[in-house]
Amino acid sequence: MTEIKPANPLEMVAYSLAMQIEDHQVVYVGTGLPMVAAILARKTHAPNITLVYESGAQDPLEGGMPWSVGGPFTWRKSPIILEMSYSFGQAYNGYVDIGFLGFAQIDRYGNINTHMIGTDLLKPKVRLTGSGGNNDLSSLSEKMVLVGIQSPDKFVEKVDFITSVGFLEGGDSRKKAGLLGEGPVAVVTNAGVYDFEPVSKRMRVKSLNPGVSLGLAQMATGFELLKPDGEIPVTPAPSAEILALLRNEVDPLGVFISMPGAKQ
Amino acid sequence: MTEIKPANPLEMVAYSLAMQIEDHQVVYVGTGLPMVAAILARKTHAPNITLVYESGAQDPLEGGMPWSVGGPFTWRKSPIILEMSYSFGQAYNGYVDIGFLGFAQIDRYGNINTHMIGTDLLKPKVRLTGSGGNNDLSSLSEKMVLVGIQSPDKFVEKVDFITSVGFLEGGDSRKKAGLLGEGPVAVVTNAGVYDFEPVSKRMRVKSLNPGVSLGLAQMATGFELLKPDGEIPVTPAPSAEILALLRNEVDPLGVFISMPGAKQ
Amino acid sequence: MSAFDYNREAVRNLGIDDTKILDPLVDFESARRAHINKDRSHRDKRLSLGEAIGEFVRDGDVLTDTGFSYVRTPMQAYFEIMRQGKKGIQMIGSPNSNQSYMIHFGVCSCSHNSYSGAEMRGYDRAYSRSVIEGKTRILSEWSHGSMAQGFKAAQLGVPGVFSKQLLGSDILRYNPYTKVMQNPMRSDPDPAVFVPALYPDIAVIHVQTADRFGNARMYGPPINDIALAAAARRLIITAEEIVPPGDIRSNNKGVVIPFTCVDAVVELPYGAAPGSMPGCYYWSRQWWEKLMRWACLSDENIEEFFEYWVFSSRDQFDFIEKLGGARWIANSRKITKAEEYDNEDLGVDFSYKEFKTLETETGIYY
Amino acid sequence: MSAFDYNREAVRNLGIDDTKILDPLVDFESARRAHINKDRSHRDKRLSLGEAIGEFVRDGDVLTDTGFSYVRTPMQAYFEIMRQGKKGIQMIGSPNSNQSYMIHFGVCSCSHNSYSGAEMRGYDRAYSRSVIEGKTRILSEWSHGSMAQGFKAAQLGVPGVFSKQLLGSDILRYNPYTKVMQNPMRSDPDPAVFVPALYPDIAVIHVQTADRFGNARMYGPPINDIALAAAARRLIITAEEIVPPGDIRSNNKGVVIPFTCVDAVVELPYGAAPGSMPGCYYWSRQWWEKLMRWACLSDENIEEFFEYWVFSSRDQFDFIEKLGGARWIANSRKITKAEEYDNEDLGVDFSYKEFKTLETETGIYY
Repeated sequence: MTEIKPANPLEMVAYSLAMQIEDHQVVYVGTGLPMVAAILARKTHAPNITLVYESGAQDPLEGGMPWSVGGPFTWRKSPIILEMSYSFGQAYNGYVDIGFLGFAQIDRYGNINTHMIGTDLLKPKVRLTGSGGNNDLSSLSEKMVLVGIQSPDKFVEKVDFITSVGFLEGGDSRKKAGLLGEGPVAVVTNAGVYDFEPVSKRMRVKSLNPGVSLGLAQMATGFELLKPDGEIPVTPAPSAEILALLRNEVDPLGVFISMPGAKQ
Repeated sequence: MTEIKPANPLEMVAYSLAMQIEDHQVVYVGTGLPMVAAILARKTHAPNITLVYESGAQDPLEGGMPWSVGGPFTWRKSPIILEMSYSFGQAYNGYVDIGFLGFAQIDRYGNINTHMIGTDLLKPKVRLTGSGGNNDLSSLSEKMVLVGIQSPDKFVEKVDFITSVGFLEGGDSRKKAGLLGEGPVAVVTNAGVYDFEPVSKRMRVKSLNPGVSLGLAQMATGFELLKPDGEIPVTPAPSAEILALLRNEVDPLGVFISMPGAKQ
Repeated sequence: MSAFDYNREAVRNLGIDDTKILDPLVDFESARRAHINKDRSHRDKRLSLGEAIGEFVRDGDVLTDTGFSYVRTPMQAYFEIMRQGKKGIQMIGSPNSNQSYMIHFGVCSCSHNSYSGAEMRGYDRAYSRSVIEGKTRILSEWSHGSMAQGFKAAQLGVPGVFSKQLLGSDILRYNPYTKVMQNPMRSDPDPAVFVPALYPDIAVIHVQTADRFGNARMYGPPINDIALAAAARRLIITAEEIVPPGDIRSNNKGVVIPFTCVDAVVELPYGAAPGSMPGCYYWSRQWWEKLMRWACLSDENIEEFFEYWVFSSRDQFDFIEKLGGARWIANSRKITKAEEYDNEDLGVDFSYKEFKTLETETGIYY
Repeated sequence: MSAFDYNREAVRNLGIDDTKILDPLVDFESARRAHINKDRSHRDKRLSLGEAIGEFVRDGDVLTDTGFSYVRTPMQAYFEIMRQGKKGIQMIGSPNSNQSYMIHFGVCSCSHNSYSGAEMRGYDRAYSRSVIEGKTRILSEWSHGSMAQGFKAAQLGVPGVFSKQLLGSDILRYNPYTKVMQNPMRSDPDPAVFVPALYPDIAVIHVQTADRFGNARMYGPPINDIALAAAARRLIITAEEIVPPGDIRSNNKGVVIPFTCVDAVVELPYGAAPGSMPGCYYWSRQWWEKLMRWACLSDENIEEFFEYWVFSSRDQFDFIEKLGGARWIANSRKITKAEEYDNEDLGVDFSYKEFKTLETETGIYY
C-alpha cells in the first residue's frame, strides 16, 4: 500500500463518529458529518445498520452521499418513506437507537444552540438556522451523540439559546423536565471525544485526538472540562484502508471532509 | 308502465332519506338503510355526490350494494382510502356535508342509544353493538340525519344510554357541551319525517308518511311530538320509476328494503 | 399506587377495584422499552403460525382486533389462538367484533369496546349474552374515532390528544382513560376530551405481501393497522405471500409497515378467510350469516359451529377445504376482483342464499 | 379580546402588542368554515399559475413552505407569488427555507420558524440579515417535529396534542402557541407541551400527477404535505402532469390528496425546478450554491440574482431555458433516476463544480 496522508481533523471527526455506531442499530442521521459517519460505518464495521432521516426516508439501499437529507440517496428504494411527524414519532416510540446532532454552541451539560449568536432573538448578532429536527431528536432519542468544531466561542459557559436540551442543569434535571432517553452519550469534535460524568452530568474528556493535549483541549473550551481517572486515552485514528474508503468512496467530492480553504 | 306495488315502509324510509341528500354533497354513509339511500340518490337526483365511509373508503366508482362498509364496493377504484382516524378527521375539518346515523333508541332531543337496553351497562337486558362511528359523526358532522324504526320502545322519554348526542337537553346545551355542527336536521322513520324546533330543539313533525295520522305517529312515540304550524304535509312517496330502480338495481337482493317476514 | 390517573367516575361505574388491570394499555414506558429491546437486524423472522402465536401471544395480553371486523382481519391467527387455548386476554379494537366467539371459549375475558357486531346482521347475541352473564368484563367504552385517535397518538409519538368526540355522551362515564378538559388554546369555554396514546401488548396484522424481515405491504382499507403496528409491544405479520425484499423496495408505493416493528412473519395464504382479503378473496358470506344468525343464538350452537370449523381444523387449508377448496378460491377471487373492478363485472352474480347446515350442500360456501 | 389563550411569556419575549396577528394559524372555526364552503363537485379546477396565485394567495396570508426546502417544493409558484408582488405574508414550514429571498422582496414579513437554511451550505446569510434588520418579524419558533405535530393534529381533527418535544428549551419562550402542562394520564409529575392544531391560510403543493378535480398523487417524501392539504383554508395543486381521473383511480397505491381539499389545479411541468422532483429531475445544485454562497451575501447580489432568474422570466419555461433547456432536462432526469436506482447508475457522474457567474458557461446548470 502506498503512503497516504494522515487523517485531517474533519476526517478524524467522521471516523470517531462512525465508531459510535454499532452494527444492526437504527441510526437517525442529520446532514453533514453524521451522514459521512453513517455511510462510513455502513461500509466498514456496521454493514447492517438501518439509516433513518428527518425527511422520513428510511432504510435506503446503499448509495452515494446525499446532497440533502431529502435527496434520493436517503430513500433509495426504501421500503417505506414516513411523513415527518411519524419519522420523529419512531424516535419517541423507541424504534431508534442513536441520533446524531450538530451544534453551533454547546455548554458543559451538552445543551445545544443552533438558533443564534447574540442575546436577543429579535436582534441577534447572527441568526442561524433554528432547530430543524435537532430539538426533537434531543428530546426523544434513547442515546444521542453531539458533533461540532471545538473552540472557546463554541464550547461556552452558557449557550446563547437552548435549542436542544442535553442535561439542562445537570443531575436529574433533564429527566425532571420531562424529556426521554439517556441524553447525550458522547461529544465528538476535532479535538477529541467527550462523555458526561454520570452524577453531575458535566462534560468529561474521554479521549483526545492524536497530537491534542489536555491543555490544548481546555484552551479550546469556555468551561472547565472534567478529566477521567488515570491516563487519558488517544482517540483511535482511522487505518489507511478506512481513510482511502472515506476519501474515495464515502465523500469523493470532499464536501464534508475537506478542510475549509484546502478544497479545490 | 305496468302496475307496481306501492312503497313498503322500509322503501319509504330509504326514499325519504335519499331526499335529504343534495347533489354535489359529501355524504358520510353508515351501514344499512343509509347505504341504500345514498346509492339511490346517486342513481337519481344526486349523481355527483361523493360517498365516504368510516372504513376510510372514499369516492368509489358506482357499483352495487356493499355487503359491509369495509367492502370493495365502498372503495371501488377510489382515488384514496383514508385510515380510520383521518376519515373522522375529515368530518371534524368540515369536508363532510351530511352524515346518516341509525339508532336503537332516540329521545325528544335526538340523543341516540346504540349501546344497550337496560339500566346497567355491566348487566343490561340486551347488549347492543356500542358506538362504532355513531358518536363520532354525531359529534363532528355539520348536519346529520337520524334514521330508525318508530315505536314507543324506540322513541323514548329517556334513552337507556346516550351513545351519541343530538341536542342533549335542548336549547344551546349541545353547543355548550363543546360539540360541533348544527346537530340533527332530520329524523326519518317508517312513520314520517321530523325536524327539531329551532329554540327548544324538541322533535317536531315535519311530514307524515301516506296513511299515517298524527295520532298514529304519537301513539308510536314515548314523548310528546311537537306539531308544525298549519296542515301537516304528507311525505312525498317515490314514483314507480324510482321504486323499480330501488328494487331492481339498488337492493335487488332485498337485504334492507324487504319487510321482515316478507323476504324469501 | 398506580402511576396513572384514571377517570374516577368511570372506574366506579365499571366496578373496577384494582386499576392495575387498566395499566398496560397506557403504559408508554413499558411499550418504549419493549420497542427499544427489539432486534433491529435484517434477519429472517419467518415462523409457523403455531410458533408465532405460541411465542408472542400471552395469557392476559391486551390483543387488538385488526382489519375491519371481517375485512383483512387475521381470522386464521385468531383461530390458532383459540386452538392453543390462550386465556384472560383483554380484547380491543375499532371494530372489536371478533372478541365475541373468543369470549365464549374463555380466550378473552375483558373488553375495550367501540363496536362489536356484524353491521346489518343485527347485534351480536353471543356477545350480548356474554356481557349479561359476566363472561367478559367491560374495561372501557369508546367510539371508533376516539379509539382510533388513541392508537394514532401512539404512532405519532405523543402522550395524548384532545378530541371533540364523546362530549356529552354516556361513553365518557364508562371510559377510565378519558377526561373532559378545557381546550388550552382558547380563553372562552371550549370543552375537549383528553384521549391518551394506547399501547396494546400484541397485534396480529394480515397483509397481502411481506418480506422475510417483516416489511409488510397492504392494499385496501388500512383502518387502524398502521398505527397499531407502531404502538403494539409485539407484532406478528401474517401474509398471503412472502416476497423477496427487493420486491417491496421496487414496489413501495402503497401502505408499508416497517420491519423494525415486526417480531415474526408468518406465510399464511388464506389467513383472512372466511373474511375478505382485498385483491385475493371475498367473504364467505354464508359462513358469517350462519355465525351471526345461528351459531351466536345459543351456547350449544356456537360450540358445534367452532368445533366443526376451528377445533377440528388443523390449519387454514383444512378450513378452506370445508369452504369448498379450489372452487371456493377461484369463485371468491373472481367476486372480490369484480367488485373492486379489477375483473370484468358484467354478468357476475353477487347473490347468495342463507345457509342451512354446517356442511356444504352446493359444495361451496358462498 | 382574542378568543385565544397565548403563552404570555412568549408574547412578551416576541414583542407582540396585538395578538390578533397570531390568530389565523389556530383559528379552527374559520378553517372549518372555509372547508365547508368549498365547492364539492367533481369539476374541472384547472387554472393557469397566474390565475391560481392571483385568486387564492392574498396579502397577509399565512403561507406554508411545502416539500422539503428544495425537494418537491413549488418553487415556480413561489416565483409567481414574487412576480405578482404579494405582500405581508406570514411564512410557516418545516423547513421554512424559502421565506429567505421572499422576505428580501417584501413578499413575506412574518416568520413561524423551525428551520431556515440549506443544510451543509451553512446558515442563510440573507435570512440572518433580514432578522437583524427587522425585515421579518418572528411570530413563533418551533422544532420540525413539534410543528409537524401541529399540522398533523389539524389533519387528525383534534384541537391539539401533548408533545414531549421542546421541554426545557428556549424555543418554548418564543412560541406563543405552546404551553407546558401535566400529562393528564399520569399521577406522578410528567410535563408535556400542548401543541395546538395549526391551520395555514394557503398551501401550494407540487406533485407528480393530479387529475382535473384535484386528486393529487405524490411520490417521494411527503414531509408534512398530506397534513397541510387537509389543514389549509385554501389549496393549490401544481402538477408535473394532469392525468385522466381514471389514472388516479387505477393507480391509487401511493400518497393521494383528495380532491375535496383542492381549490385549483395547475398543470406546471418543472414546477419544482430548480429544486429536485423525485422521478422527474434533480436539483440544479449550482443554482442553489450560487444562491446560498453568493446571492445571499448582499442585497445587491440577491437583487441581481432574482432579477435574472425570476423577474425577467415569464414562466418556468424561460427559467428552464436559462438552466440549459432540453440538455438540462435530460441530464437532471438521468441523475435523479440513477440516484433513485430507477436508472442504471454505473458510470453516472454526480459531481459538479461551484458556479461562477449568473449565466451558464457549460450550457447547463448542473
